Amino acid sequence: MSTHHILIPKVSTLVAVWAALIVLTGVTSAVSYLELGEWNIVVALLIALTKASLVAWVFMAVRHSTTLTRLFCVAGLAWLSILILLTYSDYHTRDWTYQAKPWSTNKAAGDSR
Amino acid sequence: MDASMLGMWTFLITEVLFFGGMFAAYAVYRNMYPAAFASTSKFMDVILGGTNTAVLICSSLTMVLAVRAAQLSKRRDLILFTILTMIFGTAFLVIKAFEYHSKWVEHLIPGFDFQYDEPRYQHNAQILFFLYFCMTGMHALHMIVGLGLLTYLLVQSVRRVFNADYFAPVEMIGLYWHFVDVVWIFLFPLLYLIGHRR
Amino acid sequence: MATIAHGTPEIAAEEVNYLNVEHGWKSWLLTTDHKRIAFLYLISITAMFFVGGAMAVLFRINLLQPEGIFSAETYNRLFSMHGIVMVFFFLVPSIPATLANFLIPIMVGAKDLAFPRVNLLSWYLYIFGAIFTLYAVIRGGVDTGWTFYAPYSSTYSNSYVLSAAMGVFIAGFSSILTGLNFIVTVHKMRAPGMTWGRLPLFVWANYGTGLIQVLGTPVLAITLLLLFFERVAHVGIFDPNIGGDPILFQHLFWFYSHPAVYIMILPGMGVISEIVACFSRKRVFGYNFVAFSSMGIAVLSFVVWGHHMFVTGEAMYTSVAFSFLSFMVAVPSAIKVFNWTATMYKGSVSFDTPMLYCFGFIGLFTIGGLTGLFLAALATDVATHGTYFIVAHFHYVMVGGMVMAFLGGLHFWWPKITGRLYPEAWAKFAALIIFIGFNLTFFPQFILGYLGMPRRYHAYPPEFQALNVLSTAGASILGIGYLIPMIYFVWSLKAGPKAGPNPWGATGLEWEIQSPPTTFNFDETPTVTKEAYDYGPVEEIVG
Amino acid sequence: MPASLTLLLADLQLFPPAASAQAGPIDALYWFEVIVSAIMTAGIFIAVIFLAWKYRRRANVRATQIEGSTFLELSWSILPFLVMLVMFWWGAKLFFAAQNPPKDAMEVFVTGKQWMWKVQYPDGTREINALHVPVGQPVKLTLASEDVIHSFSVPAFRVRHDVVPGHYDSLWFTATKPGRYRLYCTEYCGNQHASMGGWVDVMDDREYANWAGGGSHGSLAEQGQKLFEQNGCSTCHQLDQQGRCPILRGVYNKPVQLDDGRTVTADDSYLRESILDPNAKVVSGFQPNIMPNFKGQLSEEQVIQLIAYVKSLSPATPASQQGVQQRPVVIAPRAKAPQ
Repeated sequence: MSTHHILIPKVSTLVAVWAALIVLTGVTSAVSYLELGEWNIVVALLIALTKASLVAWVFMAVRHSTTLTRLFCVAGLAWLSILILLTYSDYHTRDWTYQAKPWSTNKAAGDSR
Repeated sequence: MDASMLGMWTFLITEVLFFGGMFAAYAVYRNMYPAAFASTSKFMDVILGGTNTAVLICSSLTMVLAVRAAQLSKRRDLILFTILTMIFGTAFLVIKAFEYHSKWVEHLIPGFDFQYDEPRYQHNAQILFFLYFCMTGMHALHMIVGLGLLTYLLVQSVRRVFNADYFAPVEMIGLYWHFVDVVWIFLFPLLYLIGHRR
Repeated sequence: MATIAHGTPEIAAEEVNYLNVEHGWKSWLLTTDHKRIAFLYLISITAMFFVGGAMAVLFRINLLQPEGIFSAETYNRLFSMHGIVMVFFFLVPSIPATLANFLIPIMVGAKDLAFPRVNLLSWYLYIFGAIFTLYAVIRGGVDTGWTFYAPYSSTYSNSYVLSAAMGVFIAGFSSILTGLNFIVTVHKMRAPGMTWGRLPLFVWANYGTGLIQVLGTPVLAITLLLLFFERVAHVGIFDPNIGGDPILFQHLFWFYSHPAVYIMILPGMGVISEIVACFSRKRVFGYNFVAFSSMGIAVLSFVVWGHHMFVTGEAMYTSVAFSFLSFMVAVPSAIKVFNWTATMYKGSVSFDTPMLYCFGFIGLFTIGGLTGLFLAALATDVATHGTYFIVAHFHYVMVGGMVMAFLGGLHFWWPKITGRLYPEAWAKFAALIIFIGFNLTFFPQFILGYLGMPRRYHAYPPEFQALNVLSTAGASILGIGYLIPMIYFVWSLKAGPKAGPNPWGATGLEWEIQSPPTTFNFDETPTVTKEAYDYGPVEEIVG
Repeated sequence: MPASLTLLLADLQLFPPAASAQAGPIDALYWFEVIVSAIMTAGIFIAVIFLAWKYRRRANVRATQIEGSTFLELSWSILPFLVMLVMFWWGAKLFFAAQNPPKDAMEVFVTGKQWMWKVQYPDGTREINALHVPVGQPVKLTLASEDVIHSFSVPAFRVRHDVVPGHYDSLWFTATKPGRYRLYCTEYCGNQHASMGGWVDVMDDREYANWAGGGSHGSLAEQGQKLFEQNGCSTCHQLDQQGRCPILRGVYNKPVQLDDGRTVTADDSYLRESILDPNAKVVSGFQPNIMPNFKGQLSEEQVIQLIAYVKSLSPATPASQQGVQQRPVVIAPRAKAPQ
């Protein structure tokens, strides 16, 4: 049975991860009050990704698990990215084709999305 | 790792893509209507949302401690941490219910009673609120299912079913619970922290 | 292949097997035996196949006349329900839920699937979904096409969209559970010695299918749920009038529904690998390539969905990427076709019924696959999109491919499933009739398609009549072709001659146990010591 | 029966007429694909039949077990893929060309509505389920939908584009052969989907000049101007002095700075959105919520008229894109089809 291979986590590790998650929650809330433009979402997602990885790695015991489990985790993420990125690519590149050339090259036109 | 754990992981991948459909919709519409999406942040209570995030993280901690207790055959701890996890889970749902109630009061129920204070964003903000209710609603549904599973866990641990030789169900329910936590970890910044607040 | 103690003597008047071990409806409806559940599925999907087929016959009759025979409303509901029933309630569960459900545990040397009760739950979900959908049929049908495109389905259609969508939603979870069960079973339940490299290719194919079911179906589920809310409450998620984007629906829908065509065809490819090996008495040529091409298909199938949207206004660069990826996915399919053909080289080929279906599959799938290239290429897709060319293409793959493989597999394993043989002459006759009827039905549609006849038209310009009459004539032959096996299979259940454990002289764990198998398949867990398709020592190892 | 059979066969067609400049190149690719497919199909059929017969089961002859051949596997993976790459490149090249209408294309506006196609010409002529185009002149169709997704298809031209509600789509072609060709809706759009079709008439220049008599209600831009005044647009959008709303003169196809910092080009799609949902993208320096929503007030056809009027206020746009001008083809018909 599975008991033979189980590595029992230390309480101190678990509490440390919990503390890190709480701190990161505070950080992500605080950062959202800063004006970072496009970077707000990037930072928020990076923090969320870190938190999720912590939960998966320690709480869900991926760190002690088999390659197969890790493969499944990666597959889940990979397919989620396929879904979101390929869908998003359509919306993001639509303008590339159809945008008419502006008559005057004023400064604002340069960063048109 | 036994079959049931692999089954749980496979199920969680399915869940990732189930929520993934909504995340994809979110990505598309946020890209399409950035201003309207940002304008909704004044209706999102960061304090309540943040508190709920913390509550869920605490519940994850107690959950993983419950799994640990089962692995060590510590029945009392198992029961204690299971109850604590259920308390945190219930607290989350109660806070969520308060949030839903305030949305109701503020006429922010898409499709039924949606009156946005900025008419220019009436339609586009409705899409965000629809996604908000869909995502948090689905999440809450998963929480409720999780609470049901925890109740089963509690009954079984009172009956001394689990010990160091048999705790797979505790681990499986733990995985599920953590996954629900992970979903919320993404929902919190995406739904509550969109706009620049000052 | 394996060391199995055959305890039961052959002379026993009535062997105990999974069919006669218990009696009464309760023993069937509450069973957790994968073989009984497979049988329940077989009955259910056959029923759905004839429901969907009857609709096809009706609308083909309508198309005899350019102006149509039925009203537009009736026709639209017929083709929509035909699509929904056939895709979600026949093709998707067809091989996985019946043959694979029956065979995978036996092939890997297990007593049952990893989660027998989940398996039963999946059948109940299927039935529950089917009831919702059939409710929609009885109340008057759905007229959205099987694709449920918004905003027509969410706002404009006044048919029973909600009920049908709910039915598909529920049936989706049945499919997810089947896939999940297969994945875990293949990983965790293999008998000692059954390494990945010794798995029958049918198992590989269904493993790949399981991946697609698990990864793709939830997206369909959430899409239909969003559509459901859109239709009930008009929240704007897909409605362009209030800011939604109907193209998003198509993205989410095809993220599942393109891989779904591989849910339908991959298990069929697995069946063909088994049949071609058995009736050539030969190991499948290039086992590794065929196995990995299944996995390749499973992965690549998820990155090609945009080729359904080349003319919707999808971004040009995205379309180009999707076009390229669509050509990529053709490679593993081509590998399989070449390898099956090469398997016969220096073989000992016999022409039993399953092999006839196998020939039919290879030929028709080749045509179906190659016409897919026309649709992967951007310019010719624009010229053929939404016409009968598409209809012909996917029927060549789905009916010419999948249904041929399903029938081939059913004939191949029927002796194992029921312990009885079917009448060989009738079976060969039916296979021939189906092949002829199929080509007569669908080949004219390629021509109609490039001529520009749009699909889903209840009336059409008179110049298309000759080809449509031809197609309808073919459909009636095809319909008869499908009824013949139905009749002799039912007959053979009672009166067919006893088959014995291995009527074909095939290799594989399933042929080493009695027919029909006992409830737990094996008296003791087999130990596998030989490779798959061990029809003799390998004499030539090239490359 | 034989009589009806002859009738059936009299109409029998096997290949569609090729009546546009695009049709030839697309047919060439199509035939390339047909030939490749035919060769591959024939190869597989012959191989299957040959191998099955040659190695049919005989007494005392056993099969030779062969593991496989990496060389063969690789060659029959890579070689077909190379052929497919040719198809990919060829198809993409034609597709790119189909995305970029020539600058001097004549513009026609097509609105799909359950279950008809409404066609508007720059000179104000309107038709239903019929499209008249001159031979040899590139024509760009701007496609709009009032309700569900439709798809505009003319098989003889090998063109097709979905008409998705909520934004404009477009396609273009150059007709090369005078005649009548069918047009269809090829995206299922409800009950009478099958009757949502009509005819494209390709006419030579003289015929076309005769047909194009001009609209009785003035050009498209003039109709738009009328709407502009009737709906009170002119009270805020003044022509020469800044009112509460932006000046529309010269704005067409120019970049516009929005109040959220983004920049968009004031093309047809932006103008349409700004008429129907003016608060979606407000020009920087102007207040939102001043202009009323015209969604539901104006039909897609009227929106097209208004856009034609706005375009006519920007004289720098290429002649063919202006609504006020005469039908350009009458003035300068092309001698030869491009491409």
